[in-house]
Amino acid sequence: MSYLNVSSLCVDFLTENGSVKAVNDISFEMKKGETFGIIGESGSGKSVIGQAILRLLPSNAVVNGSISFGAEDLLSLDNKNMRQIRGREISLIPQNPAGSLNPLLKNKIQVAEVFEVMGVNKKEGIKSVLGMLKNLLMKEPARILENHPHELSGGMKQRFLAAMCLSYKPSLLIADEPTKGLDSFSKKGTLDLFRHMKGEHGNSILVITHDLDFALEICDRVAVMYAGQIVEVGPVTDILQIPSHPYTKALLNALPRNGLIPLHGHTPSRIDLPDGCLFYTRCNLRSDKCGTERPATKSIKGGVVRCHLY
Amino acid sequence: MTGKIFRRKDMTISILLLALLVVVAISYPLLALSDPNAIDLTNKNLAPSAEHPLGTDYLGRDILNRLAAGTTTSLSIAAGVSAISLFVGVLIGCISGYYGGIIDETLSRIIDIFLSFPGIVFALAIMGFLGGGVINLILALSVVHWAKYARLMRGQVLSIKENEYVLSAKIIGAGDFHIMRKHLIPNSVATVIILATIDIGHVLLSIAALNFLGIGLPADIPEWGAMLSAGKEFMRTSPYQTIFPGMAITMVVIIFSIIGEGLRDIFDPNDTGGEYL
Amino acid sequence: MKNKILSVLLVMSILAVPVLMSGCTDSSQTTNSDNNPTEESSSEQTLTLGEMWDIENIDPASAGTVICEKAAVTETLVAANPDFSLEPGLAITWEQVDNLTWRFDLRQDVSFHDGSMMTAEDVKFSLERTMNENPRVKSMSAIDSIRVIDDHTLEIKTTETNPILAGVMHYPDTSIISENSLDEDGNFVKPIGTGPYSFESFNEQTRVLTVVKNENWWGGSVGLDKMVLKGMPDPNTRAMAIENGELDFTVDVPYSETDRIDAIEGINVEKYSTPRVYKMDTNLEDEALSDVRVRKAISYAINRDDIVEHVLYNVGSPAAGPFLPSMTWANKDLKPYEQDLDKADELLSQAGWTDTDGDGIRDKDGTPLELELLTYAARPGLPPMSETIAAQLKDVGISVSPKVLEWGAISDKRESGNWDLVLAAYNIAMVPDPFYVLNNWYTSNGPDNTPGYSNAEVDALVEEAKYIRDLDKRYEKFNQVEEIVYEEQPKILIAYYGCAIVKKDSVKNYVFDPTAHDYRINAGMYIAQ
Amino acid sequence: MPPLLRIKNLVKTFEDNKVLNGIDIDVKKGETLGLFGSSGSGKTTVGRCIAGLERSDSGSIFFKGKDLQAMSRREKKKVRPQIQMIFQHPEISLNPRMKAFDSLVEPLKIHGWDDKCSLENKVEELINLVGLRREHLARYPAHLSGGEIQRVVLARILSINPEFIVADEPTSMLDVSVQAQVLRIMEKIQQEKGVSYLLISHDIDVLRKVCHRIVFLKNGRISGVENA
Amino acid sequence: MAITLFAVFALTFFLMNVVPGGTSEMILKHTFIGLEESATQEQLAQFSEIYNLNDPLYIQFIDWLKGGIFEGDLGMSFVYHKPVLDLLLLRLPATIILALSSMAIAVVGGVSLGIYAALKENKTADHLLRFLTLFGVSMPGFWVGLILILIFSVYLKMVPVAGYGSLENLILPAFALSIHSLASIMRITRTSMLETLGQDYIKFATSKGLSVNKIISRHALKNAMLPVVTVLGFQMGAMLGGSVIIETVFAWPGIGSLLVNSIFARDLYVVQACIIVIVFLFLIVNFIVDLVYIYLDPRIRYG
Repeated sequence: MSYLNVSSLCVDFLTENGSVKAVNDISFEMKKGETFGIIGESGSGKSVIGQAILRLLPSNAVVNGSISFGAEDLLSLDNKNMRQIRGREISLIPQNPAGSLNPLLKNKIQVAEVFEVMGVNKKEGIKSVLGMLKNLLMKEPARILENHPHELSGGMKQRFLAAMCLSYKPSLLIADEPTKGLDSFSKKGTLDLFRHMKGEHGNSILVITHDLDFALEICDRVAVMYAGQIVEVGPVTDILQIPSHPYTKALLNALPRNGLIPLHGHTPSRIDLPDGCLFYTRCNLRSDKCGTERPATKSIKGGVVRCHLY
Repeated sequence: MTGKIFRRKDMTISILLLALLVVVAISYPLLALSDPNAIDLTNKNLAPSAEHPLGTDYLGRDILNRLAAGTTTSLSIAAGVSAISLFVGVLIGCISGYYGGIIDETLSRIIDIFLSFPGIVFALAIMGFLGGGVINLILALSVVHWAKYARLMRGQVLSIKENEYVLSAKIIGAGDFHIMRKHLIPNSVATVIILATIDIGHVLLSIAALNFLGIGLPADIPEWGAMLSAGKEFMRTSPYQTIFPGMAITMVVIIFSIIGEGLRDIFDPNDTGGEYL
Repeated sequence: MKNKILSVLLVMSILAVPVLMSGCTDSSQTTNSDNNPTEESSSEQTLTLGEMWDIENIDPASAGTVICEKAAVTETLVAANPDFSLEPGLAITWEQVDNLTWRFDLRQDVSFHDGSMMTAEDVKFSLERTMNENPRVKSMSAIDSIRVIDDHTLEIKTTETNPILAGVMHYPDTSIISENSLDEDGNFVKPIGTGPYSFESFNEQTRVLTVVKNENWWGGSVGLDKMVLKGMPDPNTRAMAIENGELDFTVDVPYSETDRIDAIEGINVEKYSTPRVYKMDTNLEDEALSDVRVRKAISYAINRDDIVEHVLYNVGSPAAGPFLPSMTWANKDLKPYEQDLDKADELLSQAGWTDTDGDGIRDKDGTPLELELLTYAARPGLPPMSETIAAQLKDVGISVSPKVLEWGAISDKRESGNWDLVLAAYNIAMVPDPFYVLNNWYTSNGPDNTPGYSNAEVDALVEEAKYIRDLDKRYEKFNQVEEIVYEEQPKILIAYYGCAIVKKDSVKNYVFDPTAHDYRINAGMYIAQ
Repeated sequence: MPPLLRIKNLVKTFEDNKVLNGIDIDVKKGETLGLFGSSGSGKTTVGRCIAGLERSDSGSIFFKGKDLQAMSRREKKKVRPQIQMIFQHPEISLNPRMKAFDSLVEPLKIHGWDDKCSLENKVEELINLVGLRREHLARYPAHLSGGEIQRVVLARILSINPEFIVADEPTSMLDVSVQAQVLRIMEKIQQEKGVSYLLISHDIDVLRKVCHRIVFLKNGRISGVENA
Repeated sequence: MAITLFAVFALTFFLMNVVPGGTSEMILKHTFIGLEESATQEQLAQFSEIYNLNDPLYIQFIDWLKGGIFEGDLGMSFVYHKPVLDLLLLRLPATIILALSSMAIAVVGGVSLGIYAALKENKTADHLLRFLTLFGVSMPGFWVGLILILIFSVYLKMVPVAGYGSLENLILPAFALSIHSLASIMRITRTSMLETLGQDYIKFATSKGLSVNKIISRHALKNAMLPVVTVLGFQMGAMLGGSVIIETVFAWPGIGSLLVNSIFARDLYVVQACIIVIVFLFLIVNFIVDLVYIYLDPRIRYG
């Protein structure tokens, strides 16, 4: 029984220059307790998915397809019920920890909101957050609550956000680009945090990242996105060791340790998508068919791939 | 860029209206259709009619004719003030922001001093003692306005002077003058120009206010603020000579606000259309 | 953080000081202030008056026009008739004993508002005080010393022959106050005068002056119980306020509104000429203007009737000589120049100014006839008048560009000789005597003769008149002067200044006094129930 | 043969914070030296000192045997252009109001290159070197991708034939696939022109892949050197 | 601040003294002998003697400054025959009352309308408000004042035309003075509110499941107020400037109308004092704004 089921999701942004197809016919499912990764380079549309699930997209976004979470169809819920889901059921650890905390409010107030939403006594709530913070390897949790956000370091902010999200005991946690902009040392801290969360809390985590190494370390299964489409889904070890899709292969080969082999060309314009495979112009293994006909998704050994080769 | 400008309806209308005003302003003195100062005492204080579409003023002069003639004066004073204060402001702001240190300290202090005078009071003081007249008016208002631009410009320069293309230009061996001219000014002046665009409206309001207090321009010069102020005495017997110039000023201020704010939206780096990816 | 809080408190307290202090001064300085002017019983006659200037100062030595003329709290030694001939005020008779000595006999039954009787000592005190405070009175009166002869007789010595001293004693700043108007330290507190109304309160904050009936006025009964004077310097505001019913009496609404307001039920407007004249000085150093034909042509080119009707809205009248025809000493033979474009054309052509290049502007030896007309905005009739004159002169081929400047700037330009024409409104009866104006304007060394006019005959006539004590003979000399300058037009007189009195119909028995400096409130005025 | 660049005992303090505490580094001609450290280790400061954007408190930087920080103005004008720098953030690495072409020729114009014909040839040569097409030149930076911008930057500084290039995290803001492109081009340039690099990065994988030697920096001191 | 004030002193003083007409002569004319009359040399000399106008300028300046700082003596007004300080204290409350009440109208109206417009973004109410505020910032203030008088005093007879002393008198001038600021504040509030609503922490608060009201009242409002507070300083300055005109229109006995009258009358010391008071008030307001900002924004407080 799938826990989160995204099928045929399309997100278009209406802009002055035309409609930008940010996410184009995406389907995937997550099982309970699983850590699922969505990997993609910048501009692949991966972050849009997380926001689409929580219905946090701006008003000029047009969403099609369906997202079901347990028994609920998220896209057709009314606002009140959606609010019941946000936070309690599905929590989002946002991409930009620095910007996601209100700079004018004490950390304590921002945490207290969580309990307001849950209807839990504030004192008890704070107590449990203190425990959570300690748990997430933070020193002096009591002092942190009295501080303002700008007094925390980047890593602390991330932990603080995570603690807030975990306080809800959500069944699904979405982490949007947790390693973006971090140097290799801070990345290690983030990795520890996620390992810890995964081990301690056992909830399902949807990780959205551009960082292949991070995904490899943390995820059970991953989906690889290219130009708004999922090109490949499968168990993380399979995909990152024996990739099927030419894009995944090229991406891995560009890693320094795999030879630093450049991938030439550009991703196609998202306003006028080409007819054929979106990777056609950059693909080493292309055939004529690839230029005219867009490949559909096919199931292969425990995963899915979107390529004419299979 | 142009496409972006004309996609906004309010911008398009405003720009067309402004273009019309500028055409009137430039062509009016050349055409010299009829003397805006010609008086006709028996036909004074008339309401709008076919012959005088906006009525006549207290000396029987055609209000439409004078409004049209006033376009030249009002717009050129406003343009003169903006040009002078923009030039001085950008220059001083740029030098202050770029060099930093004691130069910045000194210039910033001077800017602060000028900013701490409420504008109209300062202009009033200068005008009160220099006397009325076009040149004095432009000078007084420029003295009041430049500091605002200087401060904005300084802020802009401070925010971009550590940008990598500026550093790179330095490493390449570009001189200070080159860096200011090619890198700092082009990349910060847009914001200042936008402010100036909106500010042209404020200049028009300041001119009107000074005229209202009786120390702006003489009433025989067809200028909107001066017309308004001369007409205020006839406010109830013949309100047109106050209402129409007032409306003209309001409309032009609105036009400049719309254009200025439209420009701000267009120049806004956040508005790239691709931010959602 | 602590320091910051401290500094906030500091700033707050600094801010609070002026506010609190002003509260204190407020209450202490307006001791007699009536708190509820609206809660008057309806049987009391209270007149609310919209005064044309801000009321800032209640010291008659410098603000005599308000305290003496408009609030009628104080009175002068000498009064004047509507034809500007002098009549007794607080002094019953006066006489110029010799060239340097004057003698004044005072009224005996006059008491101040505080009950004390007015004596020669009080008069001496008041005049000496004004002399100290007010440089204008000092120089006009040229008083050397004042001697008290007895309780009701004074002798005044002047430093030079001063034929106008009696006239100066009509000037409101010379009005008489009791010594009790000052406190022990000699600071002025409030005016204690002899007039029909006595000072009640002055609120410095709202600048409202309240005076009440003086039951014991020597001149008889007083019409109003109370008068509230509010300073309203803007003519539009005064117009709206009287329409709105806030005022019972005001002056000088915008001229253009006089007819409309007059038509309003319950309000009437009366227009009077006042002793002030719109005149245009010509720079006689200028080549064109030094020619009397050009000056006369200008005078013929101006349509004074049009100006009076359309610019002044009949508040005023066309001017011939420097004096109102109603003045007793005026040369009544003079008539205003009538517009006569043919004559103007003839005179200009005779003077050599013709339009040779057909551009509508006359020229001579290649120089076009272009003049700059300077004026100022403090008197609202002047800018439109200058524009009208410019347009009228254009019709006879003289190009005139009108400029509105600050008076200071005009003074500067005049001093440096860098001017052609100056349009201004001059007082013609600062004191009720022709000597002052004719001497200042037309004699070679007259202080107001910036045009540079010099006529030996005029100089001689004025000097002669100075020593003639017989008024008729004196005025005869002055009439001759008027005639000469009428022909020579060194100053082109346009129109007599006007005053519009606006009052509710219920205000009765108002008598306009043309000798007042703006207007005067007469004791007999009352409100009909 | 002496090293192209020799840093001796460099010390730099910012407001009580000793960022560099006695650094010694040599870079040979044609060598790529990696400088590795976490954020705050002072590695960027080293780069900025070499490029002349900062002045050290003490210590010297010898370039071809001459101390860069003790030169006369005239000497500086001659020597300085031989050391160039490329930066981390592509979005602010080019003047947004200049087309790529203008940015590219700016250094040439500053150094008095006014022959139009040979300028065209030079530009052609430069864009070939970094793998750009002519069409890129007419674009503003907003319409270039991060990788393209870094290539324009490379072409731009190469136009004045530098012998030493400080590359401060040139690829850390780029996607993996683009990072490879840029690093490969830098390699190619080194082979063709013989320039030396100081490559500053926090990605040890990248450094190990492209550098000849790696210097490890920690708290303003050198904590180790590794030969690749 | 001290340096700024000193520079303002000096600038004002010397500006006042390099003017056409000769100060003492102009004052004499405005005060005693009538604008158009000529002053005799004797009168001039006497007058200059009384008011110490014979000393060189810099001596006058130093004397004046000394008097002002050490004795609270800002000189005597030529026109009002009163110490300038007394005059200022008399007029200051009127200006402060007018400015504060206008500011209150502008802040309350501007902020609430701005928030309303932001919440109704791109709906009819928003468009209408934006359209109206465009007029609000574009109409000359005195013109608005005149029209208000015309409508409310003359036609509707609801309030007195002009004057000072009661609440009725305050309504029109306070409203006329506030319109421009109200519109500006509304616009900046709307913009700032919209910008704040687009911030990541708002998105995060939404993802926490907070209700819209909570998000706006707790997260958006305070943050959106930061730029508004900055603008308040400027607006207060603009208001002090605007009060010069509005006070003249409504015959409001404040510093502004005193300044205008004194400029025309060349009441030198009063002009100087008025300008300095206005500048001082302006500086104080900006100082308070800074403090409020510090209070609101913890980043500055500890930074």
